[in-house]
Amino acid sequence: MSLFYFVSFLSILFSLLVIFTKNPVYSVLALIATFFTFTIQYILLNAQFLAVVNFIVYMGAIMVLFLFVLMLMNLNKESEPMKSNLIKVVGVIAGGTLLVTLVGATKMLQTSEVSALPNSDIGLVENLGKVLFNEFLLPFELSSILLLTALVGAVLLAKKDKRTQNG
Amino acid sequence: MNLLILLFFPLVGSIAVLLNKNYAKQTALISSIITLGFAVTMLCNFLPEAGKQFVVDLPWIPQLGISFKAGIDGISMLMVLLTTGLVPLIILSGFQRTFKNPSALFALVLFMQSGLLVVFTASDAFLFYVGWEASLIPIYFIAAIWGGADRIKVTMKFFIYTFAGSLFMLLGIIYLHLQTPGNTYDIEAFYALSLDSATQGWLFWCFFIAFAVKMPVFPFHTWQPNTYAESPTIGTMLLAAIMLKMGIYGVIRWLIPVVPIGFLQWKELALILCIIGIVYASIIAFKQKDIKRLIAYSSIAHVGLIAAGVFTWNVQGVQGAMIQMINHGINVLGLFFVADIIIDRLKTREIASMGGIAKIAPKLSIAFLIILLGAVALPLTNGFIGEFLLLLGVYKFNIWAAGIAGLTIIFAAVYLLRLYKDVMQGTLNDLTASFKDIKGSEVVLLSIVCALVIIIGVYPQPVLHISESAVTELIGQVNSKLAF
Amino acid sequence: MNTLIVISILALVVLYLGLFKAKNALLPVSILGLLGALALAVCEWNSGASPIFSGMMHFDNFAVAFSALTIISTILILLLSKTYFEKISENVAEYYTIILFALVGIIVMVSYHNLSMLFIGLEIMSVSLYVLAGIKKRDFASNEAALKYFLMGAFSTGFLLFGIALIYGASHSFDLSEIAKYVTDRPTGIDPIFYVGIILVMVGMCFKIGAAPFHFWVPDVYEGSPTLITTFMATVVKTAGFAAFLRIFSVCFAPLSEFWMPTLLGITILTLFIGNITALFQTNFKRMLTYSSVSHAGYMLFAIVALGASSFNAVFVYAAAYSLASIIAFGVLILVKEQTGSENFESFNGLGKKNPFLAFSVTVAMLSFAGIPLTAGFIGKFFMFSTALQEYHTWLIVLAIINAVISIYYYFKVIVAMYFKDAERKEVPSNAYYKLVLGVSVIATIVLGVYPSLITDFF
Amino acid sequence: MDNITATIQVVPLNHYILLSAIIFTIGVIGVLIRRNAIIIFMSVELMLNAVNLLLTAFSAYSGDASGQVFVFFIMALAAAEVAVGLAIIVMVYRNTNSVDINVLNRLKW
Amino acid sequence: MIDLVWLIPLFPFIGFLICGVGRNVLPKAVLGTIASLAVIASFSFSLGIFFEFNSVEPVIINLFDWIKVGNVNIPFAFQIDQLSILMLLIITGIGSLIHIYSTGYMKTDAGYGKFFSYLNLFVFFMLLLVLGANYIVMFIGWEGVGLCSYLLIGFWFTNGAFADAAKKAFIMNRIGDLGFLIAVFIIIATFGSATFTDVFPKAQGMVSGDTTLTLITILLFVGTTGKSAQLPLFTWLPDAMAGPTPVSALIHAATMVTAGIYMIARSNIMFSLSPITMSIIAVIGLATAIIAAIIAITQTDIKKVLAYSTVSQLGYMFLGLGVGAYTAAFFHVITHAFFKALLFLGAGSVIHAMSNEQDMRNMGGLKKKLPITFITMLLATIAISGLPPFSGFFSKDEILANVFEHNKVLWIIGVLGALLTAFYMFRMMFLTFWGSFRGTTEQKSHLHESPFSMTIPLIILAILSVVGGFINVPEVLGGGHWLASYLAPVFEGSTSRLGELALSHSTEYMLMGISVGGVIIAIGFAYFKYVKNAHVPISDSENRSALAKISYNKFYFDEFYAAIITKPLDALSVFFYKVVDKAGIDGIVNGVAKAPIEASKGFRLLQTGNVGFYIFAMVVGVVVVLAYSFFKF
Repeated sequence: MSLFYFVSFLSILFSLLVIFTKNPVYSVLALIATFFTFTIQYILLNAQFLAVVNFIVYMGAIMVLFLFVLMLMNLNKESEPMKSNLIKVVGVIAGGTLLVTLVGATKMLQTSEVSALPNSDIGLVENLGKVLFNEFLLPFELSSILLLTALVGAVLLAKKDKRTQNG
Repeated sequence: MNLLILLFFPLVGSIAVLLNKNYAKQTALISSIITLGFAVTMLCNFLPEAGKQFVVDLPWIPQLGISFKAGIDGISMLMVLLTTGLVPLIILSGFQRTFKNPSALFALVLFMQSGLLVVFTASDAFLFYVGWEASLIPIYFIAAIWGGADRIKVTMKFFIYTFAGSLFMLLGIIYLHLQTPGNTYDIEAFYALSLDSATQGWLFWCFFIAFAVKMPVFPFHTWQPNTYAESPTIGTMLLAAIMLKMGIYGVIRWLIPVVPIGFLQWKELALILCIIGIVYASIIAFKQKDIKRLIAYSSIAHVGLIAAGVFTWNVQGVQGAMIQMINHGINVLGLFFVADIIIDRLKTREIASMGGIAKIAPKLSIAFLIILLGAVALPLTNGFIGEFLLLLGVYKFNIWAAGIAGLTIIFAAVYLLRLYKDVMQGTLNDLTASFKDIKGSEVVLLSIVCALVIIIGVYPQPVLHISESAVTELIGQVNSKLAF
Repeated sequence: MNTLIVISILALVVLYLGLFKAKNALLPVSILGLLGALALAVCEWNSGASPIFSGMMHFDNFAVAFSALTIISTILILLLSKTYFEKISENVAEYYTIILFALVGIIVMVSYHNLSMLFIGLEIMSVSLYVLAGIKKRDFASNEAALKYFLMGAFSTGFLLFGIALIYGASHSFDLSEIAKYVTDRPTGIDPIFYVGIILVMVGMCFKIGAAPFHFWVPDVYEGSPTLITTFMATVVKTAGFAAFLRIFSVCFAPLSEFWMPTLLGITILTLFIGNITALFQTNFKRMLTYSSVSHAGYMLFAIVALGASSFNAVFVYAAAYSLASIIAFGVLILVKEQTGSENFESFNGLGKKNPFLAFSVTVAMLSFAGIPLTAGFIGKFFMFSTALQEYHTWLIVLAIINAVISIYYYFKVIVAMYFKDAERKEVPSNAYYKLVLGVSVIATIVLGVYPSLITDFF
Repeated sequence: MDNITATIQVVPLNHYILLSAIIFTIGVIGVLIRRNAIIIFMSVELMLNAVNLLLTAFSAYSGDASGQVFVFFIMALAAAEVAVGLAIIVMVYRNTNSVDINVLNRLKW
Repeated sequence: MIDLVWLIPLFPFIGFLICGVGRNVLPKAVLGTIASLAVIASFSFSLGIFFEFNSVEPVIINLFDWIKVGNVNIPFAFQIDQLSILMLLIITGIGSLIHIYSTGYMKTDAGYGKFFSYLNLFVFFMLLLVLGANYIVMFIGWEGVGLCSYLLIGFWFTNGAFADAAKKAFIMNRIGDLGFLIAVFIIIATFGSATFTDVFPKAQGMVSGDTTLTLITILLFVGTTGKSAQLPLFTWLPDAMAGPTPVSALIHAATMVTAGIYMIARSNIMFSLSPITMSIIAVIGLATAIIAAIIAITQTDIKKVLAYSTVSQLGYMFLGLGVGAYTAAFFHVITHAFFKALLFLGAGSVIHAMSNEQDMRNMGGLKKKLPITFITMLLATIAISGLPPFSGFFSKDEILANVFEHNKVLWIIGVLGALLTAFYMFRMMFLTFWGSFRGTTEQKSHLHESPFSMTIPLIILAILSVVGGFINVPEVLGGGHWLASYLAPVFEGSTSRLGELALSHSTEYMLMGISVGGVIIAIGFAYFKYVKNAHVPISDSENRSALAKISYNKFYFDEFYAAIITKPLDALSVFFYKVVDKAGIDGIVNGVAKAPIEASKGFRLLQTGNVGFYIFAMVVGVVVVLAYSFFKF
């Protein structure tokens, strides 16, 4: 139990670091740390498959991409012009209000507490695989199209054109 | 099926005009005369006492309860005759003018005629609304493409104003539709409704604003003088001679019988507005410097009286309105045509720069005088019949109202005779000295107009007879609904 | 379902055609493929009684109708693309592929029966559009549009997902039927997180359809994107967004309309006013159209605000009318911009004289936008008003009328420019494809305006 | 592993919701206060992860696997989005030599 | 023959059409002949009917249904009775003479054909007016003659002032006509019909002083004040002298202006039942008579003098009507028609001779040059002055006798007016025909007597002016009161109510004596002033005494009307147009239209182009939406 709160604390701490550090590279590192805490959360929730996927996809692939791009652009310095403090304050207030509203709305009536996990094994690869390839076959197939689109699109946009047009 | 031919033949003509670009005027004229022929044929087979005839009822959008339902009773018959009769004259009025892209102009005129005929014959509210708007588009283009210098702003105002009015009517129509038991747009179902008085009260305004803008009734009139002045005369004629009758027809057919209790609540206010309009517009007309604008204000005054007659809702008032719609159409067409002849020759609308034309254009002066006398309601001209009945109707409502409304017969004489004096009488000046008298198609048109002015004035009974039983029945129906 | 497969395969085929440099075959193949997909979609009329693929997809008549509409719109837009893409770059095949992928997403969006499908469909579409908005790689406006669209789109996806998660948390299912059952089974004991979920899903959907105050991306993205892509966004994408929006709200949340309706009503009114009033002062035709697009979203929201049996019809007819008119307007804009290099109203001056057909097409489109009778746009507005009045939203209609009146002013500005203002200009060149698309659209607009029964008795 | 799960059982679901909401809001704040497009994008990722956590929690607490499947899809999306998003950012960077979103204000009014 | 009564108006109408269409085609002689023959033919028919008609009840000839709406039915019908027959005779008779006269008078005018067509049209409308069997047909004629009056006053329309005079006449008539029209509405509403034979029997049954009847009669009287130039609507008539002189004779002296008297005589039953109206009529009539007479004293334009004299005489007729002396009033209509037509035609002859000079200050000594004109005009002047046994004596005397019986004060004023009449008429004669010629030598060289076509009508009218009075010589002078007995059926209803004149013979003699004596003194005064002292009215530039100034400037009526009606209305027109319409209503309309455009200027600034702001707005939107939803929920 206390583990949950500790990990949660770390999650919040690292995510705050993500948005408040000036150096983008540190931000990325903080984000990796945040994702790591999430992986722990998944394990705590007995979602082993997700924990693994999260570790590989997010911490591995996605974050590397981010870092790669940052390095590519030479943005590893504190080069980013920060917004004025006023905007920061306003942003934080707006976000805080959002949080309050979200939580307040959620809590308006007492949420029923679930005291027992009905089936603790759902997060295992085997169980999840069954659901994924039976019920969710179609979305699974379609996500391939999503990835393909992203693939084609990313290549299309990122590659340098030989011709220069403004047309 | 006969009616469908009447309604859609102008569209055929419109296409023919577009295809036959070199003879646009002629084709348009022939087409409109054929349409008139259809209308006259229908008149020959028409039985005034027999209620709605030549009924067409075709499914259109069945799942919404919309059908293409139209028919002709006495009231519609007169309006159909007005439309089919005046459009050839309006087309004829353009014979000696040159227009850029004439085929488009005349195609639009014919298109509009179709829309107008739909409005005047529709028995389905949706159809009515479609016709109502369909006649608005062509006139907007006519006015805005072929109009005067200030046309763009003016016509935009006109369009937006009238469009706003009609959208409120659409709201009313849909609302009524949803109240009908079978969810239909049939006018009979609308008539059969009995809504509570608060609902009828606001529904009255929905319809009234649409119609009031069209007519136009004070204080919804400010689009009108400018639009009349800036439109090409063909457009002005269409607007003044036929289109504004849509508003009055709407009041007779779609306002009062549909929401009788609402009408009862607001009758006085509507009448007062109409009567204010009469006096107000007349007084403004006194000092107008622009010939077309003067006629425009005179039209507001005349229409105010017609509307007042309708709102009294007695046989004399409504019958007077019916015949006066015809008369006003004829007279205002004639007046605008005379104005157009003068403007075309002198290239100015400024009354002050005219004068003495009667001396060198006697034919024009006679025609002008006859039409003008019709407009000032001299007995034995058409205008008198209408104004007599209208004022009688208003009198039956209230003697003071009649007294104030009656001022129109004095005021009309004041501003129209002043116009005649300033334009036709007095001495010639440099501008007017080379004025040419009317010839050819102008003579034909003005002769027809003058003949109509006098014939209807001398023997109006046939015209009155056409609509009498329909009007009586409608009034009776409303009164029986109000009786309980 | 077959439609989905055909389009997916078609996209791959086109991608391969690009590899083999068969440039001239791209358009015919795409069109033929889409026609085939259209035929297959129509064949499934009345056959989709129940959800398929473990309740993932429900290809009911609603889905068929909207699939057909989006496919037809896409065909028309692709027909306009004949020379357009080639001017941008060589990678024409990829553009077609991505458009077709987007269409796959859209077909999923109109036929989903599970929130995961909604999500995937929406994202396929969105990701494609992020790319498409930016295909003019050297054009700052296009860059800006792509980045703004991407950032805001991703941001709004977060809200949508949060909403979906909360709904899942309450109902323990992503299946629409299950969620509906959850709602109807316990009218009082609904978990409050479910309500938050509804609102957040609503926010997410409102972003996708560009309803105020989540509309800010619309003007900038529409303006910055290549015009043809804007056309696609304004027509197909918007239609799909409404179909998806309507589907979830009508199937799942209808019984709770008392809860979300007032909020959506507020959003609707705000959308109407923001769209219309801001459009008034625009001097750029394209930007005016984008704001008008916002206001049309407001009108289409009527159907959801006054959710009822006639809502499907209303949205369908309105979307069809709006799509046709948009295709005309943007299509002509492309031609005019090619000639004059400007998208301002002035660049339309004198068009009526030199290009009567183009001018007439635009006029019909504007009249349809403005909701003038005898055009499809009027029928659309009429359906919307009827739908709203059925639920006695009289005041909403009054406000809508005020907006419709305001809109006349800016729609007519271009008519005024074309017909009433003279300018020295040459005839705008246009190819046969344009004539075909514009002709078909104009005729369809008028035919639907005169005899809407052709498409109104689907539901 | 079982004992860990048992420990978790004591954590109320509400706390998961709260945690997700906080992370989500932090993501939102990040989007609001930063000008670097990449950081903004990272904040969006933070928001998505908050949702992932929430879904997993719901899934675990209700014993329904579909929530976790959904998370899987979100991850797929995230991958796709990152690819496209970074491509766009690179493209913009090539043209403007900046990833500052405030530079992007040609399209307005 | 009575069945053919529709031919009577038809002849002049055909004449109108022929002259109108052929005005530039046919030779002048033919045009004049056709027009004259048309009226003469009508006159012949009228004579025929006069001799044939012997019914007590009026004869109604229905031509066709004119307006039939609901329960209102207005047929186009003619009514023949004694009153209309006499009017027919006057109109067609005098009309014929004036037509003949005009063939000479207008010989050189370019608008010859037009003139005769208008003149025929006028006769046509006038005949409709008197033949109409209901108020509406009467109204046709009523307005129709107004139209012809307008056309003929503005005959020389290239002169702007003349055109203005025509306009003024029409509009002033119209003001009265509105009263008439509303009266007709009340009649229709009250009696269910506008036909005389329906209305009068019903009216007969009503009580005296009935409010509705009073209202009807007052409004009808308002109608007559316009047409018959009574206070306050008389100012158009002097201006109407802008028309050719025969027109003044026919329309503005003999026929049209007496339409009002005809109408009241026709409706006598309703008037007899409205004592209040009767008093008003009497007072207004007398006031008009006196004011017009006073104005006439100082006028220098020969036609203006005659015009005011006409107004004044019409005032007498109304005075007669006002005291219930319908026969006397109508008698005066007849005699006045004779001598006033003659006076105008004579004046026309003078003007003709003087090359269109109308100012008496430039005349003088014409009796030698224009002997026939002089003699006939002198006879007419004596007749109008009321010296026995000329026609005017009998008619005026009968009116005054009735007034005397009714109210002594009115009588005294009336007699004073008669003296004034004698004075200004002889002043006119003396200034014109006596003394030495004051015009230019060129005018002098042109002086000539008019041709026969002009003098013959003068002679005929002179004879009628002299002997016309004998149709109604009162019993006291040994006459048979033929006119009274002839008209008795028409006025039966009223006489049965109001009673007959019941003065003793000696009183009557005394009244006659007083007025004749006074008239002779007045003439003598005029003689001394204008013949013996050869006084000539001073020119316009010189100062007049205050009273003379008021008189010369027509009591400033025109200026007064301009100040209280015309100018305020014009100002109001400009105000309505510029302030209320343009700035007010249209300003509101434009303002409403501007509001969204102004709002647009502000709204578009929301679209800052800044993603940060957009996202901020989105977040705020989400917060608001969430908060609102739950607050509302």
